[in-house]
Amino acid sequence: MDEANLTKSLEALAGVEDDVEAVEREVEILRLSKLSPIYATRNKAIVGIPEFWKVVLSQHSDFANYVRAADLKYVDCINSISVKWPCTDDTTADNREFSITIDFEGIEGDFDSQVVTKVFKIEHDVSKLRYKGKATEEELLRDEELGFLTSTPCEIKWPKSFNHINPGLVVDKSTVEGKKNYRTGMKSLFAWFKWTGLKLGKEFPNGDGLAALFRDDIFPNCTKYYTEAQIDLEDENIEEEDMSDEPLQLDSDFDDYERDSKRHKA
Amino acid sequence: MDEANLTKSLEALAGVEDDVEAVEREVEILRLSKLSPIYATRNKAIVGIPEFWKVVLSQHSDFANYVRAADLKYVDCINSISVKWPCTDDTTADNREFSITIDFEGIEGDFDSQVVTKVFKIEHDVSKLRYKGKATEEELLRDEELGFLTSTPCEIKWPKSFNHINPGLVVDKSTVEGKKNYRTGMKSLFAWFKWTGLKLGKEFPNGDGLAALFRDDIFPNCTKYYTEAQIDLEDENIEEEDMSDEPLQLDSDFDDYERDSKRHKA
Amino acid sequence: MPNLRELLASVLPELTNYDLLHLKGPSREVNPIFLTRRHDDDALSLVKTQHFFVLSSGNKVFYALELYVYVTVKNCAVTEKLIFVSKADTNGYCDHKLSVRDVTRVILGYITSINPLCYVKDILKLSKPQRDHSKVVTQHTTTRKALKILINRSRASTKYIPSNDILYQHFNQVSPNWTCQICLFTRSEPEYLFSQSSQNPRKHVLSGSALLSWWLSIIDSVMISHFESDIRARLQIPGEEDNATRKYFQSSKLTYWQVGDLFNGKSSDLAVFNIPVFPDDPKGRFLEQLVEGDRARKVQLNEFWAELQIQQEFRLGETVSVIGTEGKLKSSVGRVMAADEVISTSSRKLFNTVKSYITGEDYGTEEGALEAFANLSDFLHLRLGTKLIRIQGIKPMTSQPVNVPELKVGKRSEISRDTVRSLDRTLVRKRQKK
Repeated sequence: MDEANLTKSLEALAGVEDDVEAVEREVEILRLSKLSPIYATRNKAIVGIPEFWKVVLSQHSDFANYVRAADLKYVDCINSISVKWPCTDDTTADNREFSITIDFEGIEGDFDSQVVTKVFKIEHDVSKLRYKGKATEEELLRDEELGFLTSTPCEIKWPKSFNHINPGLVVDKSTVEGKKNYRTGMKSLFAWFKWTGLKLGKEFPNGDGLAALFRDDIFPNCTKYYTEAQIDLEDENIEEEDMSDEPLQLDSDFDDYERDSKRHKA
Repeated sequence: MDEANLTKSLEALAGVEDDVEAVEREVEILRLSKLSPIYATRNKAIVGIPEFWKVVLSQHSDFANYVRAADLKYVDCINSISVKWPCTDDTTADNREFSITIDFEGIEGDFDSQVVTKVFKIEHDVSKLRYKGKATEEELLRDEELGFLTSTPCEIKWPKSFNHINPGLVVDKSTVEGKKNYRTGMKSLFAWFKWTGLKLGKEFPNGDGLAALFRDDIFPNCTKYYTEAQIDLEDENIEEEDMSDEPLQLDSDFDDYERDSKRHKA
Repeated sequence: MPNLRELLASVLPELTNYDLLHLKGPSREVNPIFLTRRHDDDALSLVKTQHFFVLSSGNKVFYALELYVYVTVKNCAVTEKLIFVSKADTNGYCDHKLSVRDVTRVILGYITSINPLCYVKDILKLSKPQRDHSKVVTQHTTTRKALKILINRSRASTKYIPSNDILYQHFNQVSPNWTCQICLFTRSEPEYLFSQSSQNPRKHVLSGSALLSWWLSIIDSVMISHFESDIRARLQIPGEEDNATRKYFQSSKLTYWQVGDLFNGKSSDLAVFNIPVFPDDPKGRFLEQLVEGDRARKVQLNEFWAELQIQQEFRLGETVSVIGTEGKLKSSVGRVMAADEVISTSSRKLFNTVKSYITGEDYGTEEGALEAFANLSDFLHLRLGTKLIRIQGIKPMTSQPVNVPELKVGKRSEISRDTVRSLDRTLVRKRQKK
């Protein structure tokens, strides 16, 4: 009897999970549909603000961890970044699918101006993986169930200054030098545009992480990063973690919780 | 001319921020309105699952950091937890306001069974702060602008075993011992029910943090924590951070990016 | 053989009372701490076990020591037991004058004397068994799938009980030639296991060089009392002249000390194959950097030590050192851990929960030491149905003027804050809002 009750309760719980997911999906699609035109307006406003994206991407503390320092020269060429979600037009689309469009300004003699769109889709079929790297069977099962991010490789013209590490141009991959250059090039932001998500461990590292960073943080919060970069006193512009150089204060009062509140307060 | 253009662009950007906030608010209210009846169904299902909340709160690695170990005896008495948002009935309410209801089972001779509801509101008037602790003028200005979480102290009957640290019963606050007991009691989960958010540094530490933990994590994700606690091999039930016992590996293959992908992985 | 309680009682002042926590994590098979060239030594496994000791007095926590024991099993027999001393710390809240050096020496001696077979009785296997993922809940199982599995079990009124054989392996032989090693890295830091404790004016932090001498005397004494033959003892101070390093040996009773490391490499060998990587280990992190920088196949041992001192964690002017000793234990040594002198946790999660009551507290004032003790005792009582070990000191007090107690503080190896996550930061209690 108790067992039957437990079974029923667990089944009800499973039903609730489905319902919650459906609501989250529905609400997220609505949210993206309402935000898309606002983001479009924002993109137009950004055009009038000099070096907006250069400022944002320099201010963002995590972005630089994904690319090589040498890439920053070309990161500074970014005129605009734009994220779009197909579900805003087609509500049957997976709301986790999106595309990122980046508009690069050129550098005379080195780098072509270009507009590049990278499309990201959710894949459930793990048999499409060409390299499985270290993924375990369990991890693959989970990927199959939840879906995982993939992308079509997209064409981008590399800067000429990167010719020696451009994986498409490194011919002699058998020498130590060739190997090293190929590997170096694979870590460049430009290699990210070729990322597919289907060759685990063999392409731009953590390409889905960078995509998610654009989608969930850099693009939606760009205005926040831009204004943060304007903080007048330069030394106020530091991360929270570095702010722990506070002086020691002894509790002298009764029921004085200063120390605790310091410890617990954000 | 350029300056005028910049001004216009920045103004447009400010307008966009307002629009984004309005959408986020509207969507969040819709989301909570749709989830509330589902959560009510879930609460009914949970009744049929023995020790559901005990399992969830034991599994949750952060919850225990907010309370004292001695509280765990009474945490185990929790029959149900429920979060409600007034904005689901009244769309003019601030969607960040909520209430938490906890139903405690009693322990004969020690602890009364009781149902306690703690109501949280957003306050903008910093003049209501009775102690400002170490908060700087800037922080207060920010609180005033964004609003900060407050709560009405709510009645809860403490367990008898806590009489010596129950701040309401500690009479002799002038002795070292009395002081110590008072301060200890202030860290108990039971002191959280008295938390107001208006006496910075002088009440249950990080009371808003614990409220947010219930609202944003424990309550919405309780099923996830319940199932995680069911992992069959005990040693697999562990936070990701502790799983870093990976070996150093030299890349011997050409274009093998295993280690890099590990480094960048979230 | 005296038990742990008796050992500690002998070094704690008479008529004073203490409470000891000796926490031990599960023994797990782990990847090698030395990078091996692929596919050699298939018959070798390495078993890692974590110990955490906490000493309290007057309901205040005041001392903690963390160490790891690695047992190497080759062809089904134990060939090596390696003790890595990870961190030691005091916080200055002990009201009695006592020798932290003696406490540390006694605990290290105790761990040294434990029969390595104790660690290989129930080893969680490294490779997880093949399991039917439609029936088993693992860390990768989604909430939805886990519910489905639980529903099926509930319907059939069954429980899943994994067979011990597929999860654990066991060994019961020790090679007659087995050796014991002790390794540690010394570096003076204001605090490690007790955060904010440097704000306590009663806490005294040793200089890097005094700390090194402090540890050398402990290791020296453990070697003399427990080791019998084939003894090697090595000290490496990155960036220091050999002659200056040798000066540290002057007060040691052991005659075997030499400048160098324990790991047998010739100076022209590749560092990456000859330097072990321990938890929170700065030289290990440097090794990782070499691997990531594609230099692992180039850097030789002598270059490794030379470059190591340039690393941030080694360069701040304080003496840091790497100590390693090895030898065969006296045949009389070989204790089993008695059930009443250790709390064994079946999972790392539980181990970390208990440990976090100590390491997550704020020791800026005495209140932290009291609260940590209260939480520790309450948790052991409520969740594990056990308690701390009560010890009464029996060491005769020499007539010393009663003074503000000056504790010898064995501070160790905090990794540099800005480069690496500290082990204990992940465990901070009541942490700040995100």
